Parts: sequence; structure tokens; C-alpha cells
Amino acid sequence: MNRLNRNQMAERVAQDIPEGAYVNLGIGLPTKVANYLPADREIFLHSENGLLGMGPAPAPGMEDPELMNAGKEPVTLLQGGAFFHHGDSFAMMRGGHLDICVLGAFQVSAGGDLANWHTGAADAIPAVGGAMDLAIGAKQVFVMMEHLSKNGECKIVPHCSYPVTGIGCVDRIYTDLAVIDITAHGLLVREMVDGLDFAELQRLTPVPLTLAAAAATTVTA
Amino acid sequence: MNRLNRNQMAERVAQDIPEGAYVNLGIGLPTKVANYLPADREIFLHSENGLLGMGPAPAPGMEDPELMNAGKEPVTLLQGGAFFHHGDSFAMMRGGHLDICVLGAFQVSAGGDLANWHTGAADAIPAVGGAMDLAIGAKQVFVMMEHLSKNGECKIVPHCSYPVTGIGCVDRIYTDLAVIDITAHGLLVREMVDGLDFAELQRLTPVPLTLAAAAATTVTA
Amino acid sequence: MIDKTVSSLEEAVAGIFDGATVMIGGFGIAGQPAELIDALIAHGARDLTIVNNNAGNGEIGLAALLKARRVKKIICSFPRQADSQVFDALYHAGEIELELVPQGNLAARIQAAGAGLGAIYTPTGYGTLLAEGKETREIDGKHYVLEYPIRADFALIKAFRGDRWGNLVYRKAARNFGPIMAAAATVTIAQVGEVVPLGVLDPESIVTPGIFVQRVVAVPGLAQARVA
Amino acid sequence: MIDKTVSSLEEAVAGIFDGATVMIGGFGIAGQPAELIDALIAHGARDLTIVNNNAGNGEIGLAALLKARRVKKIICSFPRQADSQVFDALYHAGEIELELVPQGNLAARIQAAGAGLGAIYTPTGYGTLLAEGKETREIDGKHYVLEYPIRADFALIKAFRGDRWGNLVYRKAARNFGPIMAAAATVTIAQVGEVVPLGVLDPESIVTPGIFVQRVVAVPGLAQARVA
Repeated sequence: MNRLNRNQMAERVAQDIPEGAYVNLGIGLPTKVANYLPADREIFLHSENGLLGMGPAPAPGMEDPELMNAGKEPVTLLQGGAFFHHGDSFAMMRGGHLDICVLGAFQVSAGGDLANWHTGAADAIPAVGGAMDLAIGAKQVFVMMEHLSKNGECKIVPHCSYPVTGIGCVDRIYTDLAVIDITAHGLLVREMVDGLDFAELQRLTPVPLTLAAAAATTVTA
Repeated sequence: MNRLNRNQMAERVAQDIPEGAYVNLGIGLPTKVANYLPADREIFLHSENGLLGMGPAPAPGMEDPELMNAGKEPVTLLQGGAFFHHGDSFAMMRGGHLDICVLGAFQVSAGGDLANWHTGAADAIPAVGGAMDLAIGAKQVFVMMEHLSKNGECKIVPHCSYPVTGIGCVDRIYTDLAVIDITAHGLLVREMVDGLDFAELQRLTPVPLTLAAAAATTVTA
Repeated sequence: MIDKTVSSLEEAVAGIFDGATVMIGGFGIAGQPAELIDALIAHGARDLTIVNNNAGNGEIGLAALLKARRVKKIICSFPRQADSQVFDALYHAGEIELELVPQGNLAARIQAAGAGLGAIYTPTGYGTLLAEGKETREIDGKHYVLEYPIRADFALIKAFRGDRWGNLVYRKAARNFGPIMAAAATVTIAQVGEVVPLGVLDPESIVTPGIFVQRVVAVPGLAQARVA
Repeated sequence: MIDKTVSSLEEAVAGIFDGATVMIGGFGIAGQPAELIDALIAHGARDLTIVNNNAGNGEIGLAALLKARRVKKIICSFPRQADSQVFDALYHAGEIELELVPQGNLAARIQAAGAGLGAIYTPTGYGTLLAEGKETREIDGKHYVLEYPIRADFALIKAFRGDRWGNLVYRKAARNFGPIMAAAATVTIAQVGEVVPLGVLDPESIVTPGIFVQRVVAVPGLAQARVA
């Protein structure tokens, strides 16, 4: 089957972000989504450190130490963008003003619980940042992650074994194998990659799946 | 005795406002205090509708309908003043950032309860504005009022009969007869007008008074 | 291309439904979106719940909306004024419901809605008539009243300048409730003295970022024009 | 005449006492008041509780304060970073206490302190390890966690420009926690790239009004100088 690579996953997510959406892209893999947003769509990127209308990375040599994204990488501000303080920035997130946030994950449960902040290892230094705020605040929470861990365990699970970030907060999962909605009636497979059949996807996933009536048989990035 | 008139009361209050103080002057009588602040003291006047560094009334013809005080009278903004929204404005009041507020009152109780927002009359339309926020927010709450009502009843009372604005919030009372502190040990008379003796003041006031050791025998406005 | 500007006041207030909760900016007439209110009267929605600091002055703006009998309830801090005769008459006739809220609690409850808080313990009103029946709590020796967010379906506000992304700046004391109401309503409609091209507003000085604003309509006016 | 400017960093941090709670602005190095932190290290106060988003980067600024063993507890959202080796070592050695707070709760609790709220019901963290043992409540079908204000004795922040009344404006993403910390501390100390005469800062664009600032010290620097 044509498993998507990480850039293809980002490209696939980008397709689902409509013009005019207010969007926060989490640190790590989700940041790549910005590279695939169509230039002809005006989309408003929010960064929790106080930016709305965040633009691409600056040209080399033009970096500004006071113009960074949440991952502390240099960025720019588009014309029409704005700066604000942390109180206002998190009001945007927690007050339901963002349309979409895209987050990475260790695990997502059948009920939409998200685990992405802590491995639970006893000696790990915990760090949460804005993950829990994003998880509960945006109108739609998209998760992008590999379907299987490096050990071959599915990251979609009946119940999270890692400490959770938020309860029942995930709306849609994008993996390297499929696009899956979390609904009141369970997990609904919207798309699968070319060469993967539903039975095989279900075999890999320890949670009951339903194939959407209108499901695409191919994830096209 | 030399009962103070309203302008003299305002002048007396103004004497106690130190340089650098952040001050809110309530609607009505307290507004007059601004007229007596010494020109050589920098004092920061706050208006709850979003002004800090409020200046005097503009010259005739220079009024701006978007530059008013809380009483909706035209004002100016000093150099160094700032505009802000209602959330920030009331954070200044409620968060303990104002040094002094000066309020009018119907009654003040021996315990420092303030009644200044509602007569309690059944057919009165209640209106509270920012009175309750000012009462509980400022570091020091000064009340200025006539000692006696038009009916000759003392406005300093054992317990307020009017609906209260705030509990135990008043620090000092300026009347046309005296300046009185509300302390943990009761009401302490700091000053009396010329020609008034303590026994007479106590006779007029249905709450036990103590004469401060260092009390001035004259309120000099 | 995203363009939140609309070309008429009629279009600006489209969709305001009967029974809606509508926040209206302004402290007295400063910041009151008078032309949007007139458009709302023409639009015809009724049984509205209005959130405003006051309850109308004279016979224009909010007072005119009240006079047209479109308001079933008003949430405000200071209804009674020298020129609040329209409200006064309706109130005495029992034809309008009043929820009186201390001004700081009003602001804080609107902010709580915009920020997604479930409730707040506020210091104002403790021990008074306006906290009767409300839950209270002593925290670190101080007394607080539990108050809930005030949300709205629509907010009508007035700003000085806006752009097609909905960014707004205000003018002087007309700012008052505008920014906090913008964040607390599902649909925020701003009348602005001038629509400027994207990028004209300084990103350091934008008071209301466009995320909080859904529609912008230009209403050139005297107060705005006066500014340098 | 009121003049909140002080002429040296030493004077700026005077009076910070052992055991004080000190908020420090910044998100990573953007907005971090590095020179004030250096002055605090030289000043010598110890057993500090520090409130910051992070727990230091590299060996400078906050990391240097930690390395000098002046901090008994840190309240932050994101201590672990690629270059947080100073904190990491202290933490693993059990020599520093950590209160981990989701970033939005951190911001909201700081705001609650500045605004005088007694407590807030916040949506973030419900059902997670970080809400264990905390009071929760269901309001309108959503779950919230009760969180208390975070106040400080001092706040050290970095702004772009300031004046003698303590008015401040910030620069780009260096604004972050500065304005909300300024309102939550008893004594707020701002290092600014430039002190300008009163009246130079536009009253419409002042982000932190001087009421929230007690001391201002000029620290001309590269990042600030870069701006037009």
C-alpha cells in the first residue's frame, strides 16, 4: 500500500483547511501543514505566543529574535496580522474562537481522548505548554500521527494508556493510512490510502471502525 | 460653627491625595475634588469608562463626544494618559490598583459598610454602575457626604438602613463637620470644624466616637 | 480572499433572529453603534435580550429600539439616567425585564464568555441585594460571589477604523465595551468610521484582532472625522 | 513630578527579598528581561519562587538564575526544552520544586490576580493529571477545573519603550506575558529599550498603562534598536 510520508500527511491535512479558517498548528509535525496551504486561500494562522496572521519563515538573515512561533522558530507576520498578549491569545484558544487546531499525538482513544503531552515515564520531566488548551478550545481538533508506533502498536486505542491531554476532544484523525472521523456512533473511516482495504485497516486498529458510505478508497495528498 | 460647604469639603479631601496617587472620583460631589488638586502634584485620575490620566474639562467648543468621564461630562486626557477597554478598566479598580477612590454616600455604618446606590424605595429604578466595584476595589475608600441628611438624621449609623453597596469597605469619612477614620477600634475623629466641640459632634452622631490624640480642632479647607 | 466588509447596514444586521441576545457597545452615546441599532429596528427582530451598560438615552439609538418594543429583557448596570425616559416608562409598566449587574461584574462576565471560563468568583456585590441567592465563597479571607459568563448571539459595536479581515481600532473613550463584547458574541458586527486597506492598521496597535469580528460596515461620521 | 525611571539595574531590583515570588516575562528568549535577571543574580536574593512560561534556556538569563541556586520553586508550563539542561539537572537532583501549569491556565490565573478575581473555573486540564485533586464543576454540560490566582511580589518584564509614568509598549512577540504579569505583581519592574518623554507614546496604543508599573530602567539593546 502507499503509506503516506510525513509531508504527504501534512499535504492531506492542508486540503481540509478552508479559506478564512482561524487555525493553530501544533509544534512538530503539524507545523508542516503550513507548507501546503494553497497560496490562493487566505487562512489565518494563530500562534499562542501572541500572533495572528503568522507568515512563513523569513529569508535567511532576516530572522528577528522577537518574532518566533510557539516552537521558537523564526516566522514573519502577514499584512493584516496582529500582536497581542498571552491573555488574549489564550482567550482565542479557550474561548472557542479558533476553527481548527492540528495536533500531534501519542494516542487517540475511541472516545476522542487525546494523549500527546507526557509519556508517563517516571523519570521524564513533564512539559505541557499550550497542548491542553488547544485540545479543549478549538471548534475542531485534528490529530495527525502515524497509524502505528515504532513498535507496531496502533496509536488509535480503546483507552489511552498514556496520560491524557484532553477528554473527548478529537474530531478527526489523519494517519499515514487513513482519515478517520470520531463521531457519536464511533470511528468512521473517510479515506484510506491506495492499496489498503478496509479489512486490513480494521485488523491494524483495535477499535471498531465503520466505513463511511461516501468513503474515498484513496487518500490523495 | 463653621460648617463646610460642598466646595470646601472637596478642597479638604483634595489635601489628602498625595502626589503619584491613582484616584477615582465618583460621580456627583466627589467630582468636585478634581478642582482642588494642587497643580504642582502629579495625580493620576482614573475614569471607569476607560481613561487614566484624565484632565480637566475642555475649553468651550472643544468638547469631544467620545471623551467623557463616567458622569458623561466632557473631559480631556493629559499627556501620558492612556485609553483602554472596560475589562482592563475594571481590573484596575477590582484588582486593587487604585490607591484611593472618593465616593458619595447615603449612609456609612460604624463597621464601614457603605450605602450609596439605592434608596430602597419600592418604585425606584435601581442603577448601580461601578459603585460596588469602586467600593471594594480601591486600597482606600474615602466617603464625602453631609453629616446630616436634609431631615436632620445622621448619615453615620450603627447599621445601614439603605441597601448596602459594600461591606466594611470605607476607610475615612469627610463630612461638613468632621474627618473621621473607620478603624478596627471604632470611629476615630481626626478633625472637627472650627466652633464644633467633640461632645456636640458625638451628640449628632449615633455611633460611639473617639477623639484622636492628635486631632485637629479645626478642619481647614 | 476574505472580505468581512459588507456594503450596507441592512446587510450588516441580516440574520439577527427573534429572541436573540444582542450585546450593544457604548457607554452612554460614546461608542454606541447608533446606525446599526437603527438598522436593527428596521430589520424588525423582536423579543431581544440586550446587553449594554445603560438602558438608552433620549429617544435615539438603544432608546429607540426599546421604544419600538423589540426588547424583552435588558442586562445592564446603569439604566436610570436623566434622559432614560423610554426605559423608565417600560419598566414601570412592567413591559421590560431588567437584570441589574454591577458594571465590573458585567465586564468580567462578558470577558469570561470570550475567554471560555465556566464561571468566576468576583469580589463585587458580596453582601448586597445584587448577590442575593447567589453562591458565595471565602477565599484567603475575602468574600466572593460566583458569577456566570454572559454570551451573546450578536454584538453590535462601533470602532474608529477597520479592515477587511475585521481588525479594529477604537477612538478615545468610545472603546469601552467594544473589545470585550466582540470576543463574547457568535457574530460581531462593527460599524467603523473608515475601512482601510489591509496593513494600514499597525499590528502593534490593533485592539480587536479580526478573529473576533465577523462583519464590518463603514459609517462615516462626525465623531470619527474629527480625529487627526 | 512622578518619575518611575531608575538609573541603574541595581536600583531597579532593589528590595527583592529572600523568599519572594517573582514573575519573569518572556516566551523563550523573546521578551525575557535578561539584564534584570542578571541584576537579580548580582542582588543575591534567594529561595525565590519564579513564575515563567519556561524554565530557562542555555546558561543565560533565567537558566543562570537557576544555576546560581536562587530558586526553590518554579511555576511554568514548559520546562523541558532542548537547551533546558540547567533546570533538568536541578529537577533530577530534587533541588527544585516544579508546579506545572497548562499555559492557558497560567495566563488566566495571572490575569485573575491582576483583575481581583478570587478563583476561576477553567476548561483546560479537566480529566488530566494536572487537575488531580482539584475541585471541578460541570456548568452547562461542560467540565471545568477550579483554579486560583497567581500573584507575585515582583514582576520583571521587558518592553520596547516606556515613559516616566510607567506606560509601556512592547515589540512583536516579545509582548507575551509582560502585560498580564505587570498587573499581577505588587512591584513591576520593566526594562525598556528606550525611555521616551511623556506624551510620545500614543494613548490609543499604550499596552500597559503606568498604573501597573512601579519602576522603569533603560537597557538599550539590539532587538529593540532594530525597529523603525
